[in-house]
Amino acid sequence: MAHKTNVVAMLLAGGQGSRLGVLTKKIAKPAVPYGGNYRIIDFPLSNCVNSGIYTVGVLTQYQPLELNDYLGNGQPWDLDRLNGGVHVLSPYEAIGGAEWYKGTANAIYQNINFIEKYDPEYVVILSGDHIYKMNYAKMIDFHKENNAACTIAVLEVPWEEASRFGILATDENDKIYEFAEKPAQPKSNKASMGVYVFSWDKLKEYLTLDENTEGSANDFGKNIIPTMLDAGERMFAFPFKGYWKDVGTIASLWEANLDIINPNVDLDLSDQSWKIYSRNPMSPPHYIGAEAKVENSSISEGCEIDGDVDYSVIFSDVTIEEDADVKYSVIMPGATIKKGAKVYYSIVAENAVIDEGAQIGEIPELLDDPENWGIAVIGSDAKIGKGKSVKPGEMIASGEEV
Amino acid sequence: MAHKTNVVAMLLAGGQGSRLGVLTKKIAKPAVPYGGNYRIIDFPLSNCVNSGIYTVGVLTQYQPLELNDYLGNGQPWDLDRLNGGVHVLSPYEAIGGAEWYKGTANAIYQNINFIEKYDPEYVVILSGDHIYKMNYAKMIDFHKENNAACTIAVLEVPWEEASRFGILATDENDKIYEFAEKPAQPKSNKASMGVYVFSWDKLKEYLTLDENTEGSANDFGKNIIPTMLDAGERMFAFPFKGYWKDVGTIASLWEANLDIINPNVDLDLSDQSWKIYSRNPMSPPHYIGAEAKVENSSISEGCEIDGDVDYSVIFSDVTIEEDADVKYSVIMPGATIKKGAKVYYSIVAENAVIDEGAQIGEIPELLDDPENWGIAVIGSDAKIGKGKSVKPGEMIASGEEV
Amino acid sequence: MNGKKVLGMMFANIHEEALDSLTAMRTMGSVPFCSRYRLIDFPLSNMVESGITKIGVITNANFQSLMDHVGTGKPWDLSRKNDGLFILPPFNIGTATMWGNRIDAIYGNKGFLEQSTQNYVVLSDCNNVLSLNYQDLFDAHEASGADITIVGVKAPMPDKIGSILCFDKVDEDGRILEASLDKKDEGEVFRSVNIILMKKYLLDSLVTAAHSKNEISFQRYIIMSNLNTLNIHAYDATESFVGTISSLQAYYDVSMKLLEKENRAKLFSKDAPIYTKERDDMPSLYGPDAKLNNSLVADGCIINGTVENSIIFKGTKVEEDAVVKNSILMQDGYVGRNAKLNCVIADKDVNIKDGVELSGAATFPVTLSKGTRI
Amino acid sequence: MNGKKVLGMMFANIHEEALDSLTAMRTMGSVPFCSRYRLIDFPLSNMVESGITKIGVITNANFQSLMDHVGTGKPWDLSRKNDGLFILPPFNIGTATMWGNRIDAIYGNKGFLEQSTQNYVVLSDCNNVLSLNYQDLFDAHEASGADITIVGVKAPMPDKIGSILCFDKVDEDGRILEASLDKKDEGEVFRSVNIILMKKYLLDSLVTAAHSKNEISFQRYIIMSNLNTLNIHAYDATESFVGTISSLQAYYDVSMKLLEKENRAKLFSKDAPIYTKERDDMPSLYGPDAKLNNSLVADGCIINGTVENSIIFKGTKVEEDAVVKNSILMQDGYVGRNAKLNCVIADKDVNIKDGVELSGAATFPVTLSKGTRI
Repeated sequence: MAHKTNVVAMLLAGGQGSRLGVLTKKIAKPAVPYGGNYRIIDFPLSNCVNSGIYTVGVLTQYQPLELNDYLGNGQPWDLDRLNGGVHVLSPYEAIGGAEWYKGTANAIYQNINFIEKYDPEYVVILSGDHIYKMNYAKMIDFHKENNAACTIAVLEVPWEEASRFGILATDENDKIYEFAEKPAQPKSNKASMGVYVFSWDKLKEYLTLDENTEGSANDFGKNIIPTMLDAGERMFAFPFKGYWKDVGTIASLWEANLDIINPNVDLDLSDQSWKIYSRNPMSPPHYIGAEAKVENSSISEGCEIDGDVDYSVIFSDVTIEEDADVKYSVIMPGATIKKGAKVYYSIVAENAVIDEGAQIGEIPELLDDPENWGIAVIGSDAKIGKGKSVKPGEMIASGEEV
Repeated sequence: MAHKTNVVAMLLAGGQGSRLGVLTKKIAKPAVPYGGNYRIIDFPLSNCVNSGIYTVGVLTQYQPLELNDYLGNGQPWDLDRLNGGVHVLSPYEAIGGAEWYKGTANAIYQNINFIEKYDPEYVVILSGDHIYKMNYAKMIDFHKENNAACTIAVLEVPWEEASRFGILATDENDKIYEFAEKPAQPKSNKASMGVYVFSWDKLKEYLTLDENTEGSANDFGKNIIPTMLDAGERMFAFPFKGYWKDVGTIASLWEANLDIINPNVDLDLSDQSWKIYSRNPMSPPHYIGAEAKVENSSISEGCEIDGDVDYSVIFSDVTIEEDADVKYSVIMPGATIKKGAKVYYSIVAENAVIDEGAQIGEIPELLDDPENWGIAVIGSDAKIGKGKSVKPGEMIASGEEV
Repeated sequence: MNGKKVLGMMFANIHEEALDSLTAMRTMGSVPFCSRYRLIDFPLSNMVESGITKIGVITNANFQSLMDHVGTGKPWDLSRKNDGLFILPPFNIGTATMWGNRIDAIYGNKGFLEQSTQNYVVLSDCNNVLSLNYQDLFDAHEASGADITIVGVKAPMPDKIGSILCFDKVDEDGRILEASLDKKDEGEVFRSVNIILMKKYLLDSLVTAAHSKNEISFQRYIIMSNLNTLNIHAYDATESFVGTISSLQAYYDVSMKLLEKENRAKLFSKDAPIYTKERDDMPSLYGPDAKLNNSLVADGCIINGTVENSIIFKGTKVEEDAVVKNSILMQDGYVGRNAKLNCVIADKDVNIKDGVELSGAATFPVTLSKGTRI
Repeated sequence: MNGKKVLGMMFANIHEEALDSLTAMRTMGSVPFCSRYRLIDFPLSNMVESGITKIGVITNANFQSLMDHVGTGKPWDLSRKNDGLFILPPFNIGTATMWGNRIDAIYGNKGFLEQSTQNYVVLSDCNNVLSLNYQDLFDAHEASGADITIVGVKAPMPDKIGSILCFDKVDEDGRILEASLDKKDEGEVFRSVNIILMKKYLLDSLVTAAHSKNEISFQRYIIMSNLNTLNIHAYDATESFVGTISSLQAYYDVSMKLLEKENRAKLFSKDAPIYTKERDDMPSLYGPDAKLNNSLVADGCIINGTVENSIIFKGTKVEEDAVVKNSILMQDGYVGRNAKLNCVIADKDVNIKDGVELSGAATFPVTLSKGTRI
């Protein structure tokens, strides 16, 4: 048994993700569609399974319904397990009352019983808003070899951007001696990716300590990591190379989507040895009509494309009618772009309808005032009427009719 | 699709079940062990599956961990489904804040989105603290035939006990014209079993109305049913015959357990056409030693019995050592009764240890003052020391050492 | 439908001799179809969507590809503790590696029938691509009071395949009064698609009787000879898309019909999804020089060349300046630069090298068997 | 163990001729054992508990009972999208319904080996009841630097079965220097239980070479003839409970050994549960006149009579005044009033009528085949 379940992964699906605006009004951030066939959570989940971690707790207290529905019994990720598998963990009531999750550390603290059930040696803490492929098993091996209490995955970022990240200063053995959250004068360019491996006994000790510390924000980055460092625990930085992107903002989500069709980006979704699993919509193949023009784009199953698509990511079951023009855009599952509509530099969320001749967003070069440019966002189930237009950077709420 | 999921069952796993004292201190009531191989929730869940209902929501906000763990991916009940299956539904946070379940009706109200996802015609409301075998499909057929808005399963109880129940007065067509909660002067002996079938559109209407009614207790029995009756909705009583037992108190739980070994009770657990499913402990066969004496009892797998067992229900993985004597008792999974210990008229919860020569409870005939008699209860993981005794009716808390 | 009522029995092997190399290493049921499916997916998904919970798949010795595809039954939610999916190879009759005929096969699986709790059985072949609501079929069967209901379509006779039953005279209630086998008729006939519903005990007694007399034709001895004694009804499924895969040419023609929107709309309804085993491919990527039109493409493809009037399966790669027209390329194929294909059916894993040109005709497509390298 | 490293291959049929009627309709792997198990449950559960995620089960034509038992693999959590349980009947070699021998069987499944991503293979028979931690075996294999590691036990030679490999000389590191087949020895020997671990490519090359030379004995040509050229180690599993089911008598004797507490403690450890297909039986009920001692009983029984020194399977009913001694009653048996059984092995569904008396000896148990009514 020990060998099967000695690692538990806890995925912080987080709060409302308000920087994603209308896209997370009705769904938790990890359930946001990404990359044509996926949702954000498919990446950490597939990483877990491909790394041989079959027990995953997903912590959320915000709109868990769609996430629960999406994860279901875990079968698409091969996580429909008799022991372990994937579990959405919402706060619950115990004798003495109930509490919502106060911070990332408190969310794990409240689920100590869940973790203990599997009697793990190691716990991996992940977050639900990053796109990357990573073998956690190698990171755990690194953690073991260093006899570490905590190992943090780090990515080398350009020095000029380092002050936007949590920066880890390390010695020549990758041992961390300092952690600084968004330092003005970064001592290193090793940025924390928000991926932690803890020896469970240590983590439990510091979670309990933190819970009893008055005034703590109960947060990994602000409290747990600094406290452990101060206490002299062995903490190491695990160097990661490869594609990694935070999709916490509209701009970064848009950019990360277009990355899948960018041949210069190091994100290979066709790698059979590290598949990214997702729940399949069970749609027929996509159809590209006689008058359609599709270039530099990705198209998923179930689409009917009769218009023009260029530099765009078209999710499943999207309809793009004749003479419609979609450029540099992200069209999420089930959306409809009707005849002659134009969609430029936009994100159109699930099941939205852009009626005939409407225009969403604009090509920046064509703007009088390129300063005001931004990605236009149409919320799920929204409807943009015939000939209407939505300006660059504008957001239309879910279900709204314009 | 319509045909597969046109019924959703919602199981009210309820609150703390405080009348079960130490037995529900750490687990939700439906997860309390029952009948040797089962937990209470196995009965409504198996009834659902045997009735062809494969989508079940289990509503709880109290100690869901063990319940979640027990239900797992639903496989033991054949509820590991791609669509539907069994889901534990705890309260969650939406924009505008979160709320705990206020009452039984509010718990369903808060999960309207869950139900709507399956687009059901009918919703069955069940409670998690009754032992009975019932074909809900027949009740739904009855509901359809009557073109009812709501159908309530009823059991004829002895007239003298009728005032302890919710009593339904019906006409000759089983149409309900009055509902009275614990009436002093019952007009009928048809008691509500807490099993409801609703046409979903009607239920949704009244749940929404109730939610907007100031001062409502948001309870099915107190609010929804009376309001629907007052509004003149077609409501019918579905007559049930057979074994039905509320296990909401220590005495009734003890009695219901002993019912499985009582040949005069109409509860057949060997019926292959209506199996009661449960999560199996994966234990070897039970062993009955050379000096053991086992009569009028049930024994589950994984037990090692070397002592005497009479009129008792012995759950899985229980050890009863030489010269121990167990009579009229319920010994839950993993408990140990050591050499020479005596256990009479007791419930011994999971993994409790009764050390050598200790005595739990007493045979009522041997009491000086039979008035003070009651079932003794030993909480889970409690340890009763050598030669110690626990009086009839006494309760020892979980984990306590006496 | 209450899934506890009707048992599904699928014949995965029937007529596979008609498809030449496509069935050399696989059953009829596991022939790839329409970019991402296998033929068995259609009846299997329709049955599951109609609430049928137990399905036996009768197959012969070459069932490995079928087992690989349907596996545990999970994609159809048929991996169950009770009921679910059962592969029924001829393993219990000495050295036989083939069921002799349909009557033999049912007779050989009497035990499976008996152990099932369902009262009705629906038999189905795998070589008719159609979308059928078995609940509606069941309701019609019950309403008509028929002993046996056979699904039929009004369509021309398929080529090549033998033993096609035609309903020559059907009364206004749907009862079949006269029927014939292998009618010579150029026009539209009302013919069976071999989906047959009846009570289990009736099937059992008819098959047992036929078997004891050494009869070999289900159509002739169980259906035609009982038209007077039993109430046998026809259920008209013409409004669905129906394609009978009776030859390689028919395979090609039926596939190409799905390039028409109205045919796809009939076969792939949102209410009755067609499930299949998933591979978790990425979305298909179209390069800067891709030119696609009137084509169906599954996930996992990389298209940099020209594709017209074609059906492209998962994981296919078409390089720059390659031209694929009027062709069917099954999964994981590769078409090199400047290669030109016209009217080709390429099985799995076919590799067309740079500059190779191959051209058949719409009435005679060139077929490349699995793994061919040219 | 990282399950991605080691592939399990189980021989479900080996030696089944030894068990007479118990294997008439089933494979060795599906022989019922110890009140609630089948023989395959032991190696299967041990492999799964050791983290092995892909297991192929090699079987012959009589694999239906095995398929019924292991089904989708769910009880062992082997119903997986990646890896999981694979039944490997001899379906791809023309009309063969039997694998000729172990070398043939492995050779015939080269494709399965190749498609697996694991680097190591562990081979296991099903006729040795033991509890083995395959992780410990793997660790020992790695630590010793052996090419091949064979699990052995120090125990007397089993009766009847041929081709038992004995390790006659083992050096202090565990390397086997001398070995022999079918030793004549009354005492304890160090003998193989046919659980063999090696790298996949090594197995592949050894089997391919042996097959090309038409060799038929795995023991002789793959193990014994390579003792000098390969580093072949013995792994001693004597501390586990080990029972080799080499004959009906051995089946009886090994079963009876489990009435001893220390043997059960070795075979059924809390850390390594033995999984099996569950039937969801009720707990067993003991009536007012039940008299049980020194017996093992599974769920679902109703015992109203006397049972001594016996092993009772699920769903067995023993009526008032019946006496069952020194016997093994498999699932769903019935023993009527006043019936007396002594030293009997009754297969599934055996019905002993009121008053019938049957008595064998501990050295010659009477065997009743499945469904017998007396």
